[in-house]
Amino acid sequence: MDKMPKWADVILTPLISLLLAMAISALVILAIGESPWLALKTMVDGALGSSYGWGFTLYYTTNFIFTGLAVAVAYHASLFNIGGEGQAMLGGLGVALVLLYLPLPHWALALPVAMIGAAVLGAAWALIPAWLQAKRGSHIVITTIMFNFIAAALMNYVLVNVLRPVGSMDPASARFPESTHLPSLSDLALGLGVEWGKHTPANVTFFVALLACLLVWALIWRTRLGYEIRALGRSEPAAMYAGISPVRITVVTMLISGGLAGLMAINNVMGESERLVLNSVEGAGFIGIAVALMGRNHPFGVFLAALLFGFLYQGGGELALWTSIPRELIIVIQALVILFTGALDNMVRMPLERLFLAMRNKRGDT
Amino acid sequence: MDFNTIIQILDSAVRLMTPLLLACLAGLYSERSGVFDIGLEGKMLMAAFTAASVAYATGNAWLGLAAGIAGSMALSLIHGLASITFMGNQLISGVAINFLASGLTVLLGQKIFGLGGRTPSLTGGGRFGEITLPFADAMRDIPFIGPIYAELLSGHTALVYIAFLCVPLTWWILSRTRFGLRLRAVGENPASVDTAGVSVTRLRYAAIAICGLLCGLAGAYLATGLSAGFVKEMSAGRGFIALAALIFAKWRPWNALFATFLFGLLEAIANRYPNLDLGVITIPSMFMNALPYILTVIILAGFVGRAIPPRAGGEPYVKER
Amino acid sequence: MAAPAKHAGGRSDAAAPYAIELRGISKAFGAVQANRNIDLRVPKGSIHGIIGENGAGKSTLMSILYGFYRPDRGEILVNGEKLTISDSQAAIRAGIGMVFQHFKLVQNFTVLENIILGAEDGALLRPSLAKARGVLRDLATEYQLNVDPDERIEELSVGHQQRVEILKALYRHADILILDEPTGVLTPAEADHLFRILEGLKAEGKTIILITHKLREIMDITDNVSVMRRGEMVASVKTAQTSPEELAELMVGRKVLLSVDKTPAKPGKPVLEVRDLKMVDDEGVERLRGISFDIRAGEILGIAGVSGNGQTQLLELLGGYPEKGSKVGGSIRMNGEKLDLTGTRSDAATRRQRGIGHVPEDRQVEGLIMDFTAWENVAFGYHQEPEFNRGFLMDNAAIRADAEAKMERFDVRPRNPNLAARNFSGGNQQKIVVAREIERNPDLLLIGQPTRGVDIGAIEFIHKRIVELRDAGKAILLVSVELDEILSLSDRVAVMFDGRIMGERLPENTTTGELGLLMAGITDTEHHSPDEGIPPETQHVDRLPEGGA
Amino acid sequence: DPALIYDLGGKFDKSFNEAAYAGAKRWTEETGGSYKELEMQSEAQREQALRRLAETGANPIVMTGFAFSDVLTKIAPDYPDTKFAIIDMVVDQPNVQSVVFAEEQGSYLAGVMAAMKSQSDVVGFIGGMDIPLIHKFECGYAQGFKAVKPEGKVLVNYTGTTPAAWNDPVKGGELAKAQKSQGADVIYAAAGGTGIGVLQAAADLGILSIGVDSNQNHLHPGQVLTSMVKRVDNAVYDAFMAGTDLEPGVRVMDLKAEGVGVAIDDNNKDLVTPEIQAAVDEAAAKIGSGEIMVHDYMTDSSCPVE
Ligand SMILES: Nc1ncnc2c1ncn2[C@@H]1O[C@H](COP(=O)(O)OP(=O)(O)OP(=O)(O)O)[C@@H](O)[C@H]1O
Ligand SMILES: Nc1ncnc2c1ncn2[C@@H]1O[C@H](COP(=O)(O)OP(=O)(O)OP(=O)(O)O)[C@@H](O)[C@H]1O
Ligand SMILES: [Mg+2]
Ligand SMILES: [Mg+2]
Repeated sequence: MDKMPKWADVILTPLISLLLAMAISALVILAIGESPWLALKTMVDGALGSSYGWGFTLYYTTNFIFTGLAVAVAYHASLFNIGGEGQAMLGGLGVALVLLYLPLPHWALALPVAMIGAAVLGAAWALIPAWLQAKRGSHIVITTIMFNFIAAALMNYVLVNVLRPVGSMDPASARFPESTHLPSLSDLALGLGVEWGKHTPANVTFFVALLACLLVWALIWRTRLGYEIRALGRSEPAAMYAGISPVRITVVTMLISGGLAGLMAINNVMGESERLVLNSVEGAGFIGIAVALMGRNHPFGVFLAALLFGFLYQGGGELALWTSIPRELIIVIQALVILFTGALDNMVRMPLERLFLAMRNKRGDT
Repeated sequence: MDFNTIIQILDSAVRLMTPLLLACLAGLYSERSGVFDIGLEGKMLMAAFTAASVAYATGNAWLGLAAGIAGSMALSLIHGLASITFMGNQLISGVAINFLASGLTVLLGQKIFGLGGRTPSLTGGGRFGEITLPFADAMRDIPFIGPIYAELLSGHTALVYIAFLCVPLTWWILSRTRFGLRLRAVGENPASVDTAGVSVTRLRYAAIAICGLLCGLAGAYLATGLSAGFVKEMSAGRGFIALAALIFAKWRPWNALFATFLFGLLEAIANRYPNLDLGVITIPSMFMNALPYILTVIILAGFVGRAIPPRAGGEPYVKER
Repeated sequence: MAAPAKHAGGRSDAAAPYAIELRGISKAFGAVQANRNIDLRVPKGSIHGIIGENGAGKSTLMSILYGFYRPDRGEILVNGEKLTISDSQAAIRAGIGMVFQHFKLVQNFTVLENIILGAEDGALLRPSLAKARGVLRDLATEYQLNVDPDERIEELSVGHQQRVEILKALYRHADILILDEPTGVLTPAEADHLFRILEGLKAEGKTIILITHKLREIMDITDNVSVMRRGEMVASVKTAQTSPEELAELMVGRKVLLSVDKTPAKPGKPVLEVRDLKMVDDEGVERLRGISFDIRAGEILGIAGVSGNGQTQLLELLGGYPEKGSKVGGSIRMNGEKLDLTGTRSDAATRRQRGIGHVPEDRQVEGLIMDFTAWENVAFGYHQEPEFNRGFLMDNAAIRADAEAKMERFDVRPRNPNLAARNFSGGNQQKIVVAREIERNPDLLLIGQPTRGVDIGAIEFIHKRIVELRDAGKAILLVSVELDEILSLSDRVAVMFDGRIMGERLPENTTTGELGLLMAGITDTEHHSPDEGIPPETQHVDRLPEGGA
Repeated sequence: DPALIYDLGGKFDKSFNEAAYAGAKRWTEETGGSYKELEMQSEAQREQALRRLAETGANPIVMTGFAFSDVLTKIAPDYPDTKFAIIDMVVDQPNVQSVVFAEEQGSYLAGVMAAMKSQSDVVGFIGGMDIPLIHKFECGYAQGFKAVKPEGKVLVNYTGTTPAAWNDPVKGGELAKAQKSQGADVIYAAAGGTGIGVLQAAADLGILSIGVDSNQNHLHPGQVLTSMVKRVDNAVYDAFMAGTDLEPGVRVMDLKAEGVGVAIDDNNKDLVTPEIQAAVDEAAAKIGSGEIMVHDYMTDSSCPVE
C-alpha cells in the first residue's frame, strides 16, 4: 500500500519543491540588490509570455530532451553516461559531414539522412566506453568523462583544419546547402496561416524529440530489449540467470544512448546554426544529466524536466540580456531547482507522507 | 630527454597533481563512507573563490585557506543534508552543487569586486609562498641528488607538502584507527554499523566534512598557491579528473597518489611537448592536449581491472520504506 | 485470531522479573501495520521461540527490541526495568544481542574487524584487535565457536558467518540473545551444533529468543513459544504443553500437513545425462571434479551437501550461466541430445528453450528482479517466448493475465500482480519463482533450496507441487541443505562433497547419520584422510560425530 | 541609442570584450549618452539579440567577435535602416561596417621587443585555443622575433580545446613555467583569463611577459614587457561617435590607423631601452610604409616562419 496518493507524489511534491527553490532564489536576488519580482516577470515573459519566447524555450527543450533521454536510457541499465556532451559533439560532426558532402535536394530527405549521420557518430563515440565497460570493466564514468575531452580536441582539430572554409577566421564549417535547412516551427505555423514565433530557432526537430520520447518509452517498457535493459540494470546475476547477456545489453544500451545524444545535433547544428561551430553543444550534455535525474529517467519526466530547463535557460537568457542581473544568477537558480526538486525532494515528501497518513488514519477511525 | 628536463617535468607534474590529489582524497573519504560525490568540482571552485576573496581582504593566505575550507564545507553540508538527512539522490545533489558553485562564485564576485567574477590579484602574504627546504641551495650542485632535492622536492608551497602528507595520513586513518574502520564499514554495509550501535548519519557527516576540508585545500591551492586570485570557472574540470582518478585508484589512498601523479605527469609532458614531431607526422596540439585523457583510457583498458566501488555507495541508508 | 494470548511462564511465584517484557508494542511501516499491540514476556534463563508466517512481524518485533526500529507505541522492560531503546547502542548497553536474519556483516572485513566494529576500546585499532583476538580465543574454546579471526567474511560459509554474528553479540557481553531464523542457512549438523551452543548459553543463565519456521526445532529446544499472525501475538504457550500440529494451526489458521505425501516413483527414460562434468572457476579453483549422474523422467534426484561443495556451480552450469571466466569440461545430454557447454548457444535462454526450468538457490539475487512487479517477474527468463510477445513489442496484457493465473494457482499473497517483488514476503517470493518455473512444465526442473526461509504453510504447498510435477513424468534435480527435505522428497539421494559425488542412496535405505558422513567427505568404501581437500567450513563436522547420529 | 553586444566570453573577459566595454564607457563619459549592452548567453541567442536590438531602434549596433558574422550576414538586409559594426570579421553588407585588426602587425612589434630583450634567444607564446585567430597573433610575433634573431626560437603552447582553455590561469602559469624551463625569458600570452596566470607566473619566475588586447602592463609593473593592444575600444568608441552615420565597408585597424600597437607607459618604461624604442619605431615605420610586409596567417593558414 502506498503512503500517499500518486498525484501527491508526482505533482504536489515537485510543485512545493519548486516553490521552495523559487523562494530561495528570490532571497539570492534580493541579496545581490535586485528585484525578485522583476526577475520572475522577465523570465516568465521572456520564456513563456509570447510565441517568441516559446520558440526559444522549445528550442532549448529539444536539446535537453535528447541529452536527457540519452542519460535516462543508459541509467536503466545502471550505466551512468556522463559522455552526452562528447557524443552530441560527434553527432554534430555527423550532421555536418552528411550535409556538406552528400547532395540532398530537400530537407525531408536531408533530415532522415542527417539523423542517421548524427546517431551513428554519437553512438560510435559511446561504443568504446561501452565496450571497455562490458569487456574490461573499465568504469564508464571515467571513460565517458575522458571521451568528452577527447571529443573537444577532435572537434577543435576537425573544424580548424578540415571543415573550415579557407580564409575564414571562424573555426566553423561552411554553411549547409539551402536545400537542407529545416523548417522552423514558425514556418510550419505560417503554413497553417498562423503567425507564431517568428525568427526563433525551434524547428521540426522538436517533433522528432517528442517522437523520441515516445519511442524511448516504448523501448524501455514495451520491448524485450527494454525489459532486458531494465533487468540488467537492477541485477546482473539475475540477468545472467535469465539468459540476458550483460555484454550485449551494455553495448546496445550505450549505442542507443550515444545515438540519442548525437541526435541533438539535428536541432542545434542542422536546425539552428545551419553549420557546425566550435562548442556547439554548450553544456547541454551536462544539463541532460540533471534533466534525466530530475525526470526520474522516465521519458515523460525527461520531457517535463527538459521543458523546465528550457524555460530556465530561455528565461534566464532574457534576464541576462535585458536586465542588469548577471547571467550567472540563472545558473544559481538552476542549481536550486535541481537541488530542491531532485535531491532535497524528501524534505517535502516526508512531511507530506505523514500528513496523508494521518488523514487516512483519521478517516479510518471514524 | 636529459636529466634536467625530467626533473622539470616531474616538478611540474607535482604542482599539477596537487589539486587533483587533494580533491581525489576528498572524494575518497566521502565515497568510502558511501556518499558518492560528483560535486568535487563545485566545492573546489567555491573554495578557490572564498580563499581568494578572504586572502585579498586580509592579505593573509592562511586566513584565505580557512575561508576556502569554510566555503567548501558549506557545500558539503548541503550535500549531506540532501544525501544523508533527506536520503536524496547523491548524483543529483552533486550536479546541483556544481551548478551552484559555478553561479554563486561569479555572482558574489561580481557583487563584491565588480570585476566580472574575478578577484583582484593577490600579492605578498595573500599568496602561499614557496618553501625552500633546508640546505636546498647548498645541495643544488651535488650531481643527481642535488637537483632532485633542490628542484623537485624543495620549492613548493606549504599546501603541496600538506597534500602529500595527506596520503599516508589517510592510509593510516583508514586502516589503523577506529574512525577509519567505521568509515570503511559504513560505506560497505551501513546496517552493520547501525546494529553495532554507531550512528550512520554522524559517520557520514564526518566523512563529508573531511571531504569538504580537503576540497577546500584543493581550491585554496588553485587560487592562492598556483595562481594569484580567482578567475571564474578556474577549476576547469579538475574535479572531474579527480573523480576519474579516484575510480582509477579503486578508492585507495596510495593508489590515489599514483593515479593523480599519472594525470599530472601526462599533462606536464603534454605541456612540454605541445607538438610532438614523429618524423612522418606532427601530432597537432589539440591531440597533445587530449593526450592525458587518451592515455588514461588506454591504461584503464589495458592494465587496470574492474574497480569495485564501496558496496553501499550511492545509496542513502533507508531503514523503513 | 480471537484466541486470547495465554501467557506461558507467567508464574506469579517468580520473584525474578522477566528478562524481557514487551507491553503493547505497535509499529507501522507507512500503511502496513507490522506489529499491533504486542505483549511478550520472556523469563530469564529460558529459550523462547517465536513462530509465524512470512511477514507476520517477527523480525520487526525483534528489531524493535534491538533498537533498530523505533516502536510507535508500547514499552520495553529489560530485567524489570523500563528502558527507552532508541538505538542499538542502548540495546547493547542493556545486554541485548541480535543475530539478524540477513547478517549485518561487512563482507570485505576480517572476522576480527567485524567483531570489534562499534565496540573498539579507544581511537586506535591495534589494542582493540589484540584484545579481541584473545577474547575470541577464549570464546572459541568455551562455546566451540571456531572461526579464523583473520579470514574475510566473504570467504566464509554462511554457517561461519553466523558464528561471527554470535561472537559479536557475546563479545559485547550479551545476556539476552535474539536469533532471527538462524537455521535457515545451516546444515543439520551445523544447526545441531548451534543448538548445543544455545543450550550452553542458557545453562549460563543467558536468555535466548529464537525465531524459526521449523517446528521441530521449537519442540526440541525451546521452553516457551509465542505465535504471531498478521502483526499480532495470537498465543504464547509452554512448549511442553503443545504439539507441532497445534502450533502449525495457530500459525496458519488452518490444518497443515507436515509430511510429504507421495507414491513411489515410476521412472521412465533418462532425461538428463551428465558425464564427467568439470569446472574451474575464474581464480583457478576446481569447483566440479568430474560429476556424472542421470535423472529419468518421473523421478526426483536429491543432492545433499554442505553449501559450498559445488552444488551452486552445478546448478548454474546446468542452468546455462556458469561464473564469468570459468572453464568447463565434460558433457551434458538432455533428452539424448548433447548440450553446448560453451559459446552463445550455452546460455540460460537456450537451456530454457531446451525445456530446463530452474528455481535458483538465491531467489532475491538471481530468481527475481526485486524492483520489478510480480507480473514482470512471472515472465522473467521467458520474456522471449512468443506467447508473451506481439511482434516487436511485449504483450503486457498477456503476461499480466498469465501472472494473475499463476498467482491464483499458487496462492501468492497478496494477489496483486502490480506489487514489486520486494514487497512480498520471502515465502511468497519463492512461490512466484516456483510458479513461474513449474507452470512451464519443463522436462527438467532444477530447483535449489526450494523452501529456505519459507513458512510451513508455503513449504507444504511447494513440496506438493514438486511431487505433482514428478508425477507428470518430469525429471527433477533438487538441491537442498535440508536433509529432511531431501529425504522426504527425493527418489534417489546423491551427496556432493568438494566437487564430487560421494555416493548415492535410496532415501528409504539411509539415515541422516549416513548422509552426514558422506557430506563430510567420508565414504564407507574409502576412508581417505579428511585433511586433504576438505573445505574449512566442513571441518567442524568431523569433531562433532553426534551431529548426525 | 547605440548598442553593444559582447560575445560569449562576457564583458569582463580581461580581453577584447573588456576592451570594447572600455570604449563604450569612454563614449558615455565624454558624451553623457547612454547605450544598450548585451552579453551573449548561447549560440542560439545571437540572432535573437540582434533582431531585438534592431527592432527596439538601437543604432548603430556594434558586436564583438567573428562568431556573429554568419548571423549578421543573414539579418542585416532585414534592417536596412540600422547600421551594424562587427569586429574581427568582414561582412559584406551595405549597412555593415567590418572592423578588422592587423593583430599580426602589433604582434610583430611585440616580437621585436621580445627578441631584443631576450638573453637566451628563446621566447614563448601561449595561446588560448588552437584556432586561426590566435595563430594570427602567434605568426606576427614569430615574424618580429625572427626578424631580429633569425636563429632564435619561439616556443608555442595552446592551453586547451574546451571553453575552459580561456579561464585556466593555473594551466597558464604551468605552461609559463614549462617554457621558462626550456629557456624562454619573454612570454607572450594571448589566452584571455588564462593569460593572467601566465603574466603572474612570469612575474614570479622573474622573467618578462607580454600582455594582449588591453594594456596589461599595470598588472605587474616592471615585469610586463609590454602589451599588444588591440584598440577595440577605439573601434567601438568611433562607431558610437559616428552614430547613424557609421560608414559601411571594411575598416582596417592596423598599425598606421593605431588600431594595434605596443603599449609603453609608466609601468614598463624602465624596461624599454632607447634601442628597443628605436627598433620598434623603425619597424612600425617600415610596416606603415609597406617596406616590411607582415604576413597574415589568415590569408593562407600558414606562417612563413616557424
Ligand atoms: N523495513 C521495512 N519497511 C517497510 N515495511 C516493512 C519493513 N520491514 C517489514 N515490513 C513490513 O512489515 C511486515 C512484517 O515484516 P517482518 O519482517 O517483521 O516479518 P517476519 O515475520 O519476520 O517474516 P519472515 O518470516 O518472512 O521473516 C511485512 O509484511 C512487511 O510488509
Ligand atoms: N524495506 C522493505 N520494504 C518493504 N518491505 C520490506 C522491506 N524489508 C523487508 N520487507 C518485507 O518484510 C518481510 C520480511 O522480510 P525479511 O527481510 O525478513 O525477509 P524474508 O521475507 O523473510 O525473506 P527470506 O525468507 O529470504 O529471508 C517481507 O514481507 C519483506 O518483503
Ligand atoms: Mg523475518
Ligand atoms: Mg524469512
